[in-house]
Amino acid sequence: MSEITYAQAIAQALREEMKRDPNVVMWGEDIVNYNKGGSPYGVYRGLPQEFPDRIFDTPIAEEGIIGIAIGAAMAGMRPIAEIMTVNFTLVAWDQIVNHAAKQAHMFNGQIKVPMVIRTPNGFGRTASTHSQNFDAWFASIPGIKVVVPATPADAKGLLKSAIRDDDPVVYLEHLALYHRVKGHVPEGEHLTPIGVADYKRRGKDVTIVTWGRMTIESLKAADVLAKDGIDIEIVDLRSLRPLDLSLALESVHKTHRVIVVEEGWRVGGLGAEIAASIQELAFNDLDAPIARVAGLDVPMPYAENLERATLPFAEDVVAACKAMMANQY
Amino acid sequence: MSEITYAQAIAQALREEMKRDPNVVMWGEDIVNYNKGGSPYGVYRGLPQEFPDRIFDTPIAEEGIIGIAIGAAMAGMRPIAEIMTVNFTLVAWDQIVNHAAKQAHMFNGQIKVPMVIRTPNGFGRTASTHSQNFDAWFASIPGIKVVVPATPADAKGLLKSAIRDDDPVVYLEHLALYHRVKGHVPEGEHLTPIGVADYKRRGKDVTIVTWGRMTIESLKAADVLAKDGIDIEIVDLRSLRPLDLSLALESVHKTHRVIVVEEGWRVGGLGAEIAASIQELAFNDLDAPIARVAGLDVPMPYAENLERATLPFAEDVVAACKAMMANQY
Amino acid sequence: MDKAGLLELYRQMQLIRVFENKSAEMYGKAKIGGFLHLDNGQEAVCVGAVSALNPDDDLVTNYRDHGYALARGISARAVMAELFGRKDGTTGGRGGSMHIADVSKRFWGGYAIVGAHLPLAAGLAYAAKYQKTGRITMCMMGDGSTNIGTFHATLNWAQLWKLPIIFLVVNNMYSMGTPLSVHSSVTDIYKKADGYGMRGMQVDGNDVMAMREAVCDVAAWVRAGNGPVLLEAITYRHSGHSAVDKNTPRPADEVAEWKSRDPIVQFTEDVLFNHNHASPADLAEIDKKIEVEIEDSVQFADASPMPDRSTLYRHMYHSPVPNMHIDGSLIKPPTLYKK
Amino acid sequence: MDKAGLLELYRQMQLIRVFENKSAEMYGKAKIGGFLHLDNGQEAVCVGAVSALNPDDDLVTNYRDHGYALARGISARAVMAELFGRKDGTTGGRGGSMHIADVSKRFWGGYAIVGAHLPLAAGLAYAAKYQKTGRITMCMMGDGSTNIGTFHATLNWAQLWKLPIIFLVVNNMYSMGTPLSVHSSVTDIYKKADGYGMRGMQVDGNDVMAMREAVCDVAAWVRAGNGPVLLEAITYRHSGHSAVDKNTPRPADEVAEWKSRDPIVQFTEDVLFNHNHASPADLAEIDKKIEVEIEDSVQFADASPMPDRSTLYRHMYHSPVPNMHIDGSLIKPPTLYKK
Ligand SMILES: Cc1ncc(C[n+]2csc(CCOP(=O)(O)OP(=O)(O)O)c2C)c(N)n1
Ligand SMILES: Cc1ncc(C[n+]2csc(CCOP(=O)(O)OP(=O)(O)O)c2C)c(N)n1
Ligand SMILES: [Mg+2]
Ligand SMILES: [Mg+2]
Repeated sequence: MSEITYAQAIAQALREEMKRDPNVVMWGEDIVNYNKGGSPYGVYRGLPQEFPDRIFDTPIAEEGIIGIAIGAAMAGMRPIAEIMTVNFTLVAWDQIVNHAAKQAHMFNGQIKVPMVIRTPNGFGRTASTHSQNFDAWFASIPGIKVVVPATPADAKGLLKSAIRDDDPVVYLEHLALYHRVKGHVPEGEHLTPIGVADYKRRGKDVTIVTWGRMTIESLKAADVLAKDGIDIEIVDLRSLRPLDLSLALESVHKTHRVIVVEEGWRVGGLGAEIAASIQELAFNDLDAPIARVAGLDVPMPYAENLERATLPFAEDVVAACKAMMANQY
Repeated sequence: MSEITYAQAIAQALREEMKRDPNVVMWGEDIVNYNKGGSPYGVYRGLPQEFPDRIFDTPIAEEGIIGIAIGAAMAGMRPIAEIMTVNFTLVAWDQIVNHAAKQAHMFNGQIKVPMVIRTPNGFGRTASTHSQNFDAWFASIPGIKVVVPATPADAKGLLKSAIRDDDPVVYLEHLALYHRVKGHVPEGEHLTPIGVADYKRRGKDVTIVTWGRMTIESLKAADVLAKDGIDIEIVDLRSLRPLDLSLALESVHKTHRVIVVEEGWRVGGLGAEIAASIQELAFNDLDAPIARVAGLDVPMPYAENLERATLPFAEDVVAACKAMMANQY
Repeated sequence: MDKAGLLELYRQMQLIRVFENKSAEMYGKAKIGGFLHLDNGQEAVCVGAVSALNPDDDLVTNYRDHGYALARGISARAVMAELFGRKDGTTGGRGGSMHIADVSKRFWGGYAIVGAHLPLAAGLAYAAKYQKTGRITMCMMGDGSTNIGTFHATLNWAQLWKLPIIFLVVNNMYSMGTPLSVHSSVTDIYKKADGYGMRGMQVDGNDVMAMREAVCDVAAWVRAGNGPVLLEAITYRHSGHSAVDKNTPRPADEVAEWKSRDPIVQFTEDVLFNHNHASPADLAEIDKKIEVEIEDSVQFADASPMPDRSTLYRHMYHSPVPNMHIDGSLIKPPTLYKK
Repeated sequence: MDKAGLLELYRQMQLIRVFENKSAEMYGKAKIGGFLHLDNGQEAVCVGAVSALNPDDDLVTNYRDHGYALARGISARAVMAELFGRKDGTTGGRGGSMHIADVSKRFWGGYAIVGAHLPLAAGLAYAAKYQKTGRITMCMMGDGSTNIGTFHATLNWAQLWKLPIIFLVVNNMYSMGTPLSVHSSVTDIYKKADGYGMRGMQVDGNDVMAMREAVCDVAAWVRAGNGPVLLEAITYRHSGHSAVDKNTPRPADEVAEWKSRDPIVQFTEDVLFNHNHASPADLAEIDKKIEVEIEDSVQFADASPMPDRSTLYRHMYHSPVPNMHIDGSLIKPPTLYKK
């Protein structure tokens, strides 16, 4: 079994599921005709040619991309709505919150919305309107599910599960992982269950609760910290809604120290929810206040140094772990 | 000084500020011609007639209501954009997050956006798309300010401050408070500073951190609890961004117990941010895990009993306080 | 159209009228909460349009939805029970007046966010086209709903992809209290089709025969694969925007003029009586049945229980998941670890 | 127009061309990051349109903004420094290529969310009308930006309120890689004005004189209080959507045909040389100055420092507030209370 990239894992899932189920269709902006095709980032090269009647370029109108997918899903299809970057989901925010998320419950189970919203988180000198992360907002919407793969294996397994799920699933990819992260991925049928967290590293000193790109950064931090004798345990949530905190709680029972690591803004981030829940459910386990590593609460500047300063990276995880181990409470 | 309603306090602030500054204009849906005028809820009866060239009915297009206000504000006006209920802000979410909030910083201080978005939170058998609360989302957006008055005095004082503020301020009113809550309001110049919390009750046993309608519910709860010998202290945040936790921290240093009370969904609510911050900043002050009272994480049903079950009221605050006083950690 | 057909049109319009009067009464008695948007005056639009389609064509509407629901054959009992917020309502009391739905009748529901149901309707039309079901979709909205972004995004898209859909704009000249000319730069709404190269058409929405014919016409055209149509029906609502709106000023002569053009009276006199299709006795018989049906619906609604508290989270998700953080806590909450 | 005026048009177009070529080069050297959308091929639109307005009319554009910025007289130094993400850039390195702005020149910035700047522009126009400044607004966007909701909401509103604004659609036939006919049901974009009862007009965007004349014409009309205009300029971009787009397939003959209609060459030959307004030597002199100016801008940009880390939060808010939770912690963090 050879290693493939995160993007290739996504492509594998898409190809397999489109072959399996003719009701799976996909649309989004510039996923067919732009540049070399297969999404603006070349995530699934060749796929539009393989399924010319099932993968479409759309007008720029995110409210349509998502809303029309909701309608098609209601009628029994399994559309995948691709939004070029997560920033543009804001244009369709009403469709997500008031429609995708409400249909099943409000119509008392008469309607199903089996759709996937695929969209990448990310940054890369694109300034404040193009470098945001709304994980926390998505995760707080009753009626949708939210998954955020960190590894190629989870990217494939979660996407296949998302496509087969009967509920609207927001599937958050990451520009920084597409072509840079590689890993072993089981071929063919490989389903990662939605709503189940995963240990990405076992350790005994500090519990890191994280997801997405910050899982990869935390793994890098672990190597650095190991040299200093600090042994961290990494819980990759993988799903943000439903939010499986069972591993985090199990881990804190062992380590007594927790740091939540996320890419988005700190204030009102999902880290807050996780910290609030852990202190509530495992108060007596804690030897120190739960710390948070997160993006700075400021619109993202374009300048290289300021962008770097605004985002969290492995070094920030390292610093937070060291500070926690050094402090006495 | 006689007592006036929350709605009358808002009207007073609007009238005074419109008289003071000709650059203050206001638009929204059905605020002039609908029913008896002065907003769909009769908040400021007569005002459209007083300022016929400065208060307008608009098309239904929240993206325009807010976006056009942003542009007018950039040019030096002080527009007030009224959104009929907070639910409809989702249609304009991109305008709020990517534009109102970004202009000042992204353009390096060249642009100011002195506008107010006035919109009511609320419910009342209007079902899931019309009974939401996005306080937590607003509060997490760098670049805007967010205020939520609970009393007539704060309603007036915060609105006047918001109109004079050089930044975009989201001013969250409440349907349930408009005509039901009364109180003394200083006449004329009365400015409540943005970003400053307020004790609404002093007590010694449990600190309640809350805002908006839940301040009023907490005050009701206090009366009930007092009979059981439980003496709660109520911190009304008043502003959600900037978030002034200094009183909450001062209070917890005394009571050692905190309950955060909010109307919106619990998961990812602002209560999580507050709990996460307090446990971080006052870890050793806490005798018990910080508890949260919040709305249930489910789309709001129309049925009377289910709506009631989904929302938090005074009785939930009472129950949470009793549970906290009874538990040993 | 034969006598039975004509009487059926009458019956449906009258059913809607009586149902709406009754629901207004029940609102006054606080049996119904929230918003209640009545169809009085607009019955010909509902009945003419819905009767022109196949029973398995897809319907999607805004919140002013009772009339379409009844015209599609959803029982007065189920709609009334929904207004009462009860277990036997169309959505078990979840949605209320603005969200009547019966998917078994391909009545996909009323939607309360203005304009937001348009893309959903286009999605249904896309699915019909992709799955070659032969179905078309009809999507109803008000004049006030033609200025919001989703209208534009959807109409462009529908025309581009030649989706089998009728956009039916019910122009009753007001958006809540805002007159047409205050909210829309183009007051002949069907002309908005021009901006999409779409077929546009206008019809007298108070004339049930004209309404029906117009929808038959455009439905055939749409079904033949010619793409979408924007159909504007001109009508007027007799009462306020919703049950709480008692005071929106509308010119007295305007109201009088429109009331004199009552769609049911007009149909009765101009068509049924004038052409001897029916006698007053025929109608009296129908009316009597309707009275009974509506009274029965109220009793049914009143007898139906409140939805059980234990059902609150049901159907929030269709696919189960482990460790569901479903109600703000874990389904399998971990034991609180104590040191 | 006199010789000086014509040469100035040439100079501006050439400045934009050389600036864009240089910025592409700098992007290749990783001096510039993120997205870089070039104006090559569209210079006549930028120069023709901007030169036709008063210097204090309000300009708002999408992210393809270098050309308009230079045409409005913002220095190549400031724009290049912005592309480099430096302190002396137009926004001090905050916005980068997509957000060039100089409010002192009433150049309100480039905006990167498609369609989202339209309401902002309408707001500026409303303020001009309310404050009776006599200014008009010009709002630039691409063909691909005419299908999103904000387009509709804004155009209806602008027409309703007769706002003094020109909506300039730069139709370069592609929305990133998506051809016009794949994204828009109406491919003569100016006809979208019909849906609003708005004046619409089409112009050859590769002919700087025609472009200028068209904007002069509609500007006068708008300034006279007749309400907004939708002006469509037909043009073509020579390179990809942005600097990373090297491969979007466009028909070879299409590209060749448009390159043969290069706006600068056309203007030079058809207008300047043909009518003896200028000699090759005149242009060579101008070209030389431009070369110097652009080289200087690169040196200036390179010498400009990175913005200081300490300025990160500056200007996030204009009005100070106590206890600002500005960076995720409190400005005056309370002492950690210990028991
Ligand atoms: C996005 C949004 N904005 C505002 C509202 C509040 N609202 C509900 S109905 C309505 C008027 C709609 O008028 P129209 O479309 O003409 O339909 P009618 O009620 O006349 O049938 C408004 C403003 C809403 N439901 N959704
Ligand atoms: C709301 C939104 N969706 C998608 C994008 C990504 N995007 C940036 S430019 C662009 C194409 C715009 O094309 P057009 O309006 O024709 O302008 P041009 O680039 O041709 O000048 C797209 C899809 C965006 N910036 N904003
Ligand atoms: Mg109407
Ligand atoms: Mg284009």
